[in-house]
Amino acid sequence: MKNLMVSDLVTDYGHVRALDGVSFIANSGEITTVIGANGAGKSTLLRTISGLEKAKSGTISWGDLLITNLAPEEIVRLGVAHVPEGHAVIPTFSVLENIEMGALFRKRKNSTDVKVAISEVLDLFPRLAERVKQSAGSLSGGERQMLAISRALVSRPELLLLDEPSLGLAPLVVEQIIQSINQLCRSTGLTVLLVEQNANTALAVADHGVLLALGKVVSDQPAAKMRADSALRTAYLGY
Amino acid sequence: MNTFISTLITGTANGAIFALAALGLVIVWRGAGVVNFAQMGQAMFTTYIASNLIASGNSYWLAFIVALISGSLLGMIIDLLIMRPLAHKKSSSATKTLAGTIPVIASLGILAILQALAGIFWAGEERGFPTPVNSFYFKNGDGTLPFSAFNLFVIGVVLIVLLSLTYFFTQTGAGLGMRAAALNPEVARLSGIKVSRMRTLSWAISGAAGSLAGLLITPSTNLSPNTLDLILIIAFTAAVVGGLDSPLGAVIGGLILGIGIALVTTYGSPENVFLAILFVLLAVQLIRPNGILGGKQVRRG
Amino acid sequence: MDKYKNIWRKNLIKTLTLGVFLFLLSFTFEPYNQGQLALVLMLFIGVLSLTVLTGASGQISLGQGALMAVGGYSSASLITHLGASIWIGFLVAFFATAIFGLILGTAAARVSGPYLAGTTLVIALALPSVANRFESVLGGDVGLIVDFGTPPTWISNLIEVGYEQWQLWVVLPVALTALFFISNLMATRAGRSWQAVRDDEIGAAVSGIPVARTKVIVFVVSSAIAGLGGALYGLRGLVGPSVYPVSLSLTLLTAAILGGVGSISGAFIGTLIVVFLPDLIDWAISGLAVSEQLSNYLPALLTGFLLLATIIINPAGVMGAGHRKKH
Amino acid sequence: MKIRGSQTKRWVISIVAGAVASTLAIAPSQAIPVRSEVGVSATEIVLGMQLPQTGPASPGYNKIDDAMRAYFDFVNSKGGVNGRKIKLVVKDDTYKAGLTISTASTLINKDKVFAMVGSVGTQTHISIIKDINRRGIPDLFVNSGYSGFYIDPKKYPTSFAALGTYVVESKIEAEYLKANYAKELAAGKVGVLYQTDDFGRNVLAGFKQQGVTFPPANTQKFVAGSQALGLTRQVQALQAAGVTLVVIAAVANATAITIGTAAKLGFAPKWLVTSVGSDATTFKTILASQGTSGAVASALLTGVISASHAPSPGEDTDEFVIAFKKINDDFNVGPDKTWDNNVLQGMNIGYLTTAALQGAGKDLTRKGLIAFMEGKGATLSSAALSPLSYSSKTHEAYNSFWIGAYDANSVLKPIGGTRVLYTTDSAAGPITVSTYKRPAIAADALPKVG
Repeated sequence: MKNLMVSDLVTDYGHVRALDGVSFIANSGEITTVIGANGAGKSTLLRTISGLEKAKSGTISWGDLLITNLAPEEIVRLGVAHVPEGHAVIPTFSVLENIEMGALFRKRKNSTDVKVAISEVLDLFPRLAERVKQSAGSLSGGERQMLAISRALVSRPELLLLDEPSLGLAPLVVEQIIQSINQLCRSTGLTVLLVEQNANTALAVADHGVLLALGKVVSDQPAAKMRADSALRTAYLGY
Repeated sequence: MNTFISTLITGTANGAIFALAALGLVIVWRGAGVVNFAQMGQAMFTTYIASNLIASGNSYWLAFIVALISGSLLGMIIDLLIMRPLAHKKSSSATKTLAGTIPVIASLGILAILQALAGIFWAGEERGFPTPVNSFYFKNGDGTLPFSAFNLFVIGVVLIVLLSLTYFFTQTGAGLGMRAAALNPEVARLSGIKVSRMRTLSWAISGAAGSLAGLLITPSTNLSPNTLDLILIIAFTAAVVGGLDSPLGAVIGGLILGIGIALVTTYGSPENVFLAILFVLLAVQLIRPNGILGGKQVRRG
Repeated sequence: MDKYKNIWRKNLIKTLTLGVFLFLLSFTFEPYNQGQLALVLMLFIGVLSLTVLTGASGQISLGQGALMAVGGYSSASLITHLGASIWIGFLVAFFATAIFGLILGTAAARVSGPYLAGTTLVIALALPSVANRFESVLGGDVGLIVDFGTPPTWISNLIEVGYEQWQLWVVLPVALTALFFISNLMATRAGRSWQAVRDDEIGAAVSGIPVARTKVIVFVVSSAIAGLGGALYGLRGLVGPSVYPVSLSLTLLTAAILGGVGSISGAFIGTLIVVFLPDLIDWAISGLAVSEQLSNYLPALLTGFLLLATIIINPAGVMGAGHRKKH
Repeated sequence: MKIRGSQTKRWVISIVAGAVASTLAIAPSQAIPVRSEVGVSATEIVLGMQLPQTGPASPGYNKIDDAMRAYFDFVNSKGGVNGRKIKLVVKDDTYKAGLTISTASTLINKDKVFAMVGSVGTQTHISIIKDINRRGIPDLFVNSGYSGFYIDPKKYPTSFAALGTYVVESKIEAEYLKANYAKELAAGKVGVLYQTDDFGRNVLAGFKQQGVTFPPANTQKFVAGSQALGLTRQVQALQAAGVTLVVIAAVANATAITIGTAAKLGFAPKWLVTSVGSDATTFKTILASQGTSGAVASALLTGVISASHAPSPGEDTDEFVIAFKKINDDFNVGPDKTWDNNVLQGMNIGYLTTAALQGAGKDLTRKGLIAFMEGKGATLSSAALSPLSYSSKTHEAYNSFWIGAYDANSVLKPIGGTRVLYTTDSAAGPITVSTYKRPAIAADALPKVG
């Protein structure tokens, strides 16, 4: 049972304090969603966990490992995969190359498992399977998001950090992606930390919710409870 | 012999070497986002090493291999000592606007240092440099054919280098990783690719390619600390003509430059060569800013 | 508007103070240092042209020496063939190079970063070969012999003026004018909008600044200043291809980088460094048993190391140290 | 307000820095006491020289200063000239005129040289010759064959040549072609490869003066400094034009590239190489390190026609060559002192300079030196086989050349066995056979004047 535990995390983004003492736990095998208004520090939180930003103080532990301020390429080797905001794929690469990229670091030792992992994600997202040779630049927004998630999944993560997968996508596509994640989590025991601005969608699938405002945790409770808390929603999410 | 044909062949033979130098530039640009103005300085330096080995009685091929190895080592040293610290510094300092050009300035500094060191170590004297195969043109009865075994060797080497690079970049994991690291370092790092290591690798490969160009061009230019300056300018133009991010484009650009220079020399005037280079460079950038084979969005700057 | 007037006045006072200071200082100098100071001021104008370009557009040029050549040739051919006075030569150099910069800038506005660096390097290499094409006017590779001439009689009757001193006296007002012009430009609305384009092209476009035109204007101003510097530089004795080689462009760049990119006072300090470095090296190694080979290459070696050190330790240069504290 | 304050502060810093830097630069030069003549004391004569010691134009030439210094050190070891030791201050101008102006200023104003001597380079010297002359500083033995410096002493009263001019040499070479290759000339079988600068153009002018012109198809050129791009096309064009004799007016490395390329192309015309480009050592060094065996390189050079005003450095029996070689061995401390044309030339300038300083007398002044050069300079002897033509009408040096061909040992030998010296001027003057006989070198290898 590996939990993600964040304690008193402080991160500066440029001259701005983006995270100001954030603490929470994401339980193993659950979907934890981090919600909050624009600029609340959600993305910075994920970027700090995956090593893209340096934490000023505080700790991040993953299971019994302390991963604070490790390099991203080390953290991904420990089973933490990050899908950054904005359908992060390499447009000039083919779909297959984008997926393979995520498993490069395992290829030498586990080349058979890499093949299995690739066919698994192609099963998960059949629309990508039809387009493996196409360049990623020619995909639709939703397909790119699937591709970005696939890239992360072939690294066989135990913790998936998902940053705004719904950004700029049609509601139908969002639903489809979120459901795939949900299914994956329930069937394989993958731990998911999902950052979303669209709180309703996120809380609908999540087990647990963490609400950020101006870099601080203002609420940390089961998702169902948070969904029901209309006062909280009015105060921090504006609806 | 038909003047036009012999012009084309001479141009192709030179163009193949320009192509190698341009390839070196393209690899570092793709791999590390740096236009390396020191490249031919590095090549000059390693060719001096080879020249000294040959002068002290070693075989050409030993010198050849040592030069290629020292070329890649020199590339790695430059990355580890200078370019990597610069890349780490980029985001933090107040010189955001110069971000694309700071490595250029650094490479000019490196060029100055390498040329000065070569002068200090090996005096400023000019030497020749041997070819591994006969550079006398093939005999054809009383006359000669317009090419030599060395010309064929050069063209063959360039083809082999191009093919192996294409294979490396498209078919191997390290090649994929290098391309990813260049195109989107953040996604690459999140994918577990050690981006800094990939950059160092591209410096090493480019250093070897540059060294190879130096070994092949110096038989016709001779060797002194400055003789390869012109080659850099031609290689840069060739790389831009081909699209700075395309190895195949670099080769085509090199051939265009080689043949173009030969044509201008034969049918125009040698005095117009530099103006012609400038004209081609400006024309390509205005008409096809990403070069003949360049991708659309890779242009950074 | 009032604010700008204030800046103008301050810049005028500063420029005049510097001018009077250098003028008075020149009397305490031996001819050698008068000549060196004149050289500093000429190159300073060239470095200023780079400062404008870099400070206002974030671009570097490796071909500023070629623009100086345009200025040098246009003034020298006028002086040689039409017997014009050097002052007319300066004016013509300024405008001729501005026009040249307009053509070049129109092409270069689409080019940036390392592309611009490489392109300008090719320009620096190719341009001198034009002199060979128009030998009758531009003197071929021999060039055009011009100089600062002698002071007019109303001055030489008053006071004995050495050659170097006269050189300095001609250069000083021109350099100060260029300095005054540039420091105002950078402070006024035009300069600010340039910097806006530099920092954020899209943002600048959104706020109504014509980005492409602004880039061309920056190039024109930078070229005109370089041309002025080139005209002065040529008067040291010769306007010819080997007076404006690629290495001149690199020297200007080195000075601009060492002093601090985009900083006017940094440009001055950087120029002082590149001009006096050989003297300093001579002084430092005199008395040491340094082999000829080493001493020959020492200036180039040291310049390379200084450039690298500046770039690595503090990319903003000598004056940039002050810059950073402001943040 | 704060920003402005800090700007002002930076202004002050830069002004102060400027003052400090300048003072620093003055400090060493203030120590020099005032003398009757600049650069001359009871014990020392300071001479200045500039040349490309580094950079693309430096190979070969960068040995001249070391040879000169070696000769001066030899003279100093024998007590100097009139009790004064000769000190040579050398500045590297990398063959860039912008730098030449600065280094000249350093030599004149800081090192306070008495005279300039042996400066190398046409383009670079043009940039300073007016200034040097205006100051009345003797500008002796300039290493350039550009006649514009010397033919009008009113224009440049202090500048004197060290070489025969390009025009004189090429006139004599043209005459040789007319006498020996008339058939080829008439059939349009003579071609030329020249570099597009004053040197190449002056050579063409000299040939034209004697009525030798080249058909356009036989005329090939290259931009000086761009030989790194190869000269294959030019050589192929000459080959295609079917020429049987090629005149090369190019610097030594380009000449080596040309002849080497022709060999590879199977093109073997007769070569006539102007003296600037015909240094056997440079030629062989370049070709040998190209992997061409020494024997092949010698074979390529064998039969190449050239002209000289001096003995070939390979003439082991020449008394000047013997003496200079020994001095070179004993005194040259330069990085590369391999005996060749450049070293011979440097030694010869050292010898001539010593002679001129002797001739100008104990009471050494700039005016006196120039007066001596104009009045008695033509009586000086040197290693050269040609007389000197210094006078108040011209400041050209050697006016006579002999034509030779390289033998199998890379020594330039007179064609036909007997050395015939031809004399002419840089204008339209006729070419005559000279009867000059070079005076012998003194046993102590020092010049004897007066």
